[in-house]
Amino acid sequence: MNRIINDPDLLVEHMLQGVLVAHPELTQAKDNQRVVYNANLAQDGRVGIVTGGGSGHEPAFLGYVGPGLVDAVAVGEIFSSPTAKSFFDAFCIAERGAGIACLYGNYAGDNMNVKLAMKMAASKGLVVRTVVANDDVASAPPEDIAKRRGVAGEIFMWKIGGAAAAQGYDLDGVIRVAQKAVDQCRSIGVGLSPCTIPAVGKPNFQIPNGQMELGIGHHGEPGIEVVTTESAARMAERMLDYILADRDFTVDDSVVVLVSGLGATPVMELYIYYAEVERLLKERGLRVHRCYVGNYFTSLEMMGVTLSVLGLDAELASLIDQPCRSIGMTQTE
Amino acid sequence: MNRIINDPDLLVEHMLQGVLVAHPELTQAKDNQRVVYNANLAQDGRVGIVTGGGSGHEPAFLGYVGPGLVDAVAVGEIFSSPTAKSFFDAFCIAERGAGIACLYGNYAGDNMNVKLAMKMAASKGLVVRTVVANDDVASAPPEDIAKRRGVAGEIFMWKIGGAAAAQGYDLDGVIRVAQKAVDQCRSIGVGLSPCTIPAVGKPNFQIPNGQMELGIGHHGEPGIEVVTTESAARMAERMLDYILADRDFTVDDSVVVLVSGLGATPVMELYIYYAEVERLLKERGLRVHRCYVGNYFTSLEMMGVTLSVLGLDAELASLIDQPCRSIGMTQTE
Amino acid sequence: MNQSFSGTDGASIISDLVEVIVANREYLSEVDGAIGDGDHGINMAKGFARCGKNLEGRELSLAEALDELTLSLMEGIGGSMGPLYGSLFIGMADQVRGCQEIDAEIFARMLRGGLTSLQDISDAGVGDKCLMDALIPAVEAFEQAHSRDTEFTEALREMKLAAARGRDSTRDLVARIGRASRLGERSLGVLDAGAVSCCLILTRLADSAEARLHS
Amino acid sequence: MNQSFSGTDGASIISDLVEVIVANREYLSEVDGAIGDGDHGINMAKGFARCGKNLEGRELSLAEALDELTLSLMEGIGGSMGPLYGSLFIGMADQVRGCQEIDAEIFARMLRGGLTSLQDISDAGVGDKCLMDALIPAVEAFEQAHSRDTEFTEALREMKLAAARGRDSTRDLVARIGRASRLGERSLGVLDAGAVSCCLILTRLADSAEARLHS
Ligand SMILES: Nc1ncnc2c1ncn2[C@@H]1O[C@H](COP(=O)(O)OP(=O)(O)O)[C@@H](O)[C@H]1O
Ligand SMILES: Nc1ncnc2c1ncn2[C@@H]1O[C@H](COP(=O)(O)OP(=O)(O)O)[C@@H](O)[C@H]1O
Ligand SMILES: [Mg+2]
Ligand SMILES: [Mg+2]
Ligand SMILES: [Mg+2]
Ligand SMILES: [Mg+2]
Repeated sequence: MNRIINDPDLLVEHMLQGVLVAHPELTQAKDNQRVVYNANLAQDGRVGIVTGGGSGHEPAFLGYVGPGLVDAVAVGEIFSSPTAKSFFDAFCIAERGAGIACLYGNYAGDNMNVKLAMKMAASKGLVVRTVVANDDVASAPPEDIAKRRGVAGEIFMWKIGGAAAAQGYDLDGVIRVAQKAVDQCRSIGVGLSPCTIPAVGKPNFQIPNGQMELGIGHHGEPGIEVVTTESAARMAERMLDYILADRDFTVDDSVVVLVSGLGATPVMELYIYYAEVERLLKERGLRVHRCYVGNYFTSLEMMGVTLSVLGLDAELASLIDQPCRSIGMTQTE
Repeated sequence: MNRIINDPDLLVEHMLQGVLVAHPELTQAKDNQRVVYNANLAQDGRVGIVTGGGSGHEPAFLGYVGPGLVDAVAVGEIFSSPTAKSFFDAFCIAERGAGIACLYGNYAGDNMNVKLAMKMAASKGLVVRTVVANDDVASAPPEDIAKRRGVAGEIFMWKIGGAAAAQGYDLDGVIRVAQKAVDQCRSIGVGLSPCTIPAVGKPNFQIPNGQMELGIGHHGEPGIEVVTTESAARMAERMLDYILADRDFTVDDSVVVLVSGLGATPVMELYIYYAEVERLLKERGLRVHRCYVGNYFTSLEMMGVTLSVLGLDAELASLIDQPCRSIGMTQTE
Repeated sequence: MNQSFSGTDGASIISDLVEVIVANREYLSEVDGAIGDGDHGINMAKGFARCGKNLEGRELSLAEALDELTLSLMEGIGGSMGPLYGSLFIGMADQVRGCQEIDAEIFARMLRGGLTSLQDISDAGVGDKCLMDALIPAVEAFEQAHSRDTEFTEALREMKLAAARGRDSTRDLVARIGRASRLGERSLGVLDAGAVSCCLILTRLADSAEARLHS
Repeated sequence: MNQSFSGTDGASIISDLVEVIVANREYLSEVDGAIGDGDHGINMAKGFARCGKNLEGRELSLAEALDELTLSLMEGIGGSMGPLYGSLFIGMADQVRGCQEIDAEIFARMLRGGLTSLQDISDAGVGDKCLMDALIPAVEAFEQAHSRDTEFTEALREMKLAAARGRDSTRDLVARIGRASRLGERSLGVLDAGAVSCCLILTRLADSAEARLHS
């Protein structure tokens, strides 16, 4: 391991220092350094959007705080859920009289901490509702869909939910469209190399060189199969097959595609991969309304890529096109 | 090597396919696939901004084509200059009656190809002037400043030159400010792991694990020294020392800082590093007007970081703050 | 003959738990490193040390001290350990609120209360290769000993034995929960980190209680 | 006695150069791989193969065929090799424009013209461990032989010998230019890829010319 850090036990503290000096539009909660929020939140009666998750996935999660996206985020240790207190504090900060939509990913730790945070919130009279992203088709079969992990599709949930809140949707409305974004999204990842948590000092899983792990999770959770690394075209086809077998996207008006690198894959390769995805979607009669190609949701320095496809109706199309501004995603006009 | 590609000899072609379908705002020249330009170039008598360079540095170079930045880019093979013909074709496309500013980096191949392209341009009556970025302090001593390589500081040159052209500066003016951006910028990089050109299949230089190479170039050109990897704080200090020893930034109103990952370094670590840079600059009485932290100019999947500092006067400050939109950099308001 | 310990001495009992976890920081991480991500000691010590600081120089009832520990875990760790151990200790605290004296009857209710509260948020059970493999048999052993009218001291000893046996049983289990489940059969042959920390906690709790027993 | 070859047979002469470079694609990359980035064969073959396609079925003068090669290199390779070899061949072409017959005198001017044009864009010289180590001695050897009134055939043989000696000399040189200069002393002991390709080109050019000589 060879990394740019000071103290492996203080990675998150030091990262936050950098993020906060680099981005004056973000603030740390006064009494909880693990809560970061949009410094320019207007007290305007809109629904507050909160998320949270482990660190090491940057720009997720804190990179999606900003206008048209998330209002406040709870920040966890590397690959580890934020505390219940941090989720709770994020709720309090994001609350502007219209309730809180907590939009997060389906992991044991996050589920438990959000559950506890909601108990705290209830005792303070805060109205909090959740949408739990479970877009990773590789993480459980269709009959166990509620067990599936949330991966890069969470970004769609934030984008759609954030746009709805910005447009003045009420809490029911925000939850409805964020849930729709999750329901109409499917993702799958492939890993080509493991990653190393600096405090641990060595990878805690292995992918043999020349092999790829299909369906790997964002923390190295086991995938479906480990096979010899294939061409980008074959990889794209195999991954898209899983996604399209799991949900019929021909019922939608069009689709949004998100291709995210896992950290160490060159951007050049993400575009090589995207060219194949686009071709395959067209072959199957699906129209791409919009696409995102880049490092949107990473796993430290893992090599690999995730593919997410979101089916659109008129409402989601209009929301996905709204402007937003944040470290991870800026959309104009 | 374990990568997401189809054919190691056709990486650039396949990447361009992906870029072009993903970004309809970019177009490929009809008769030269290795020229990519802003599809919405108005015929408005502004100075045309052209750059070009080898591939593998994404989002550089083609990711900086867009309003407020570069108009047309010549695309080379991996780590290899574009052809003279591509530079020439980019000139022709970007020409809108006010001449061409070709803003590129100081590498033997690029120098030769631009020189030949300018001969072709002269024979067609095109007015082309150049600014050659040489911001890498590690690549030659001050007395040989003209031998220095261009690295991430090129982005400042494009941003400043592009903003000036958008504001209607004439060719003299654009060249003047772009040259000022180069003259007032210093950069240095550190490498923590080598990278592999897929067609070659193995790294063509080595950095021992646990060591870092200070002053390494964007293609693995030799640095100043190879030392045991230090803390982010010490790394930042060492790198900043080289930069500040080379030019007196206290004469400027303020500085802009760009911290770019080389490809595989997690964004988390770039922020950890930036926190140290910011602290050190403040300690030395320098004020940061604006900063950029991310993967702005990479070297395939190399681990490491480059630090660039630009000294601002009122003119440069106003130009750096102008809006722009591109794959690599979007700035609003 | 009916042994008990004072319910007002909470700070020092919980300080004992802090001590044992902080002292085993490296060991717990080492155990976690074999089939997990090697941070269990780091995570646990972080939360427990935080509690240790909060307890310093304070006189607290057992319920209050357990509340402090819960808060420290829930505010300090996050991940899964914060809510899991947090739920365990809050569930315990709820059973001893207002108790001046803790006898075996109350101690049994405290243990069961902790387990029930934990089961509110975790579906895991014996055989999953997790902290439940130490906790559940230990709670049951104490309850059974107590229902047989065994002395408090003896029931504590049986609880400790069951916790240690449960911990050791994880060596021959395939992980069905958490990170280690990635490894399938390869998770065989080593202890589960959570079971080790849980056994440390229960053992020290028993020793602390025993040292304070009076008739 | 005054040997010469026809200046109208350019396409077939340049096709010979294409053939030798394409045939040595792997070898050149292998040589570059030792101390460079292993792509010299790929780069060269790309440009030369492109020229081969453009020449197919065409009748061109030597000047026209050299122009085609230049264009293919400049449009097809980029990097440093495009402009360097491109400059070499355009410089050669300029010296044989309109020549119906190429005798040793014209051939010498052609070689020198190529070198001069190349030196317009490269400061490298003998000893830098690059293609100049083969090219410069070869050009000089031909000129000297010719100035001694040696026969064209014999002058070509001396040129080939000098090119090969120059190529071999790079084995004992430390690279001062290009990627290999990264390695310093470690660049010793292996040939320079550009010197190898340059020697291949000059040798084949000499053989092609010789095969066509008539008095
Ligand atoms: N749902 C669960 N219920 C009970 N114990 C669990 C559960 N999930 C994980 N564990 C326990 O957590 C331990 C690992 O804790 P730790 O290393 O701190 O967290 P992480 O796995 O997030 O790094 C495992 O050894 C296991 O005993
Ligand atoms: N300035 C120069 N002048 C002459 N020859 C050069 C120069 N720079 C590089 N070379 C030659 O180029 C060769 C490498 O070519 P190639 O591998 O195709 O390009 P790259 O180094 O960009 O990968 C070297 O072996 C050397 O002979
Ligand atoms: Mg762990
Ligand atoms: Mg962990
Ligand atoms: Mg090479
Ligand atoms: Mg090369």
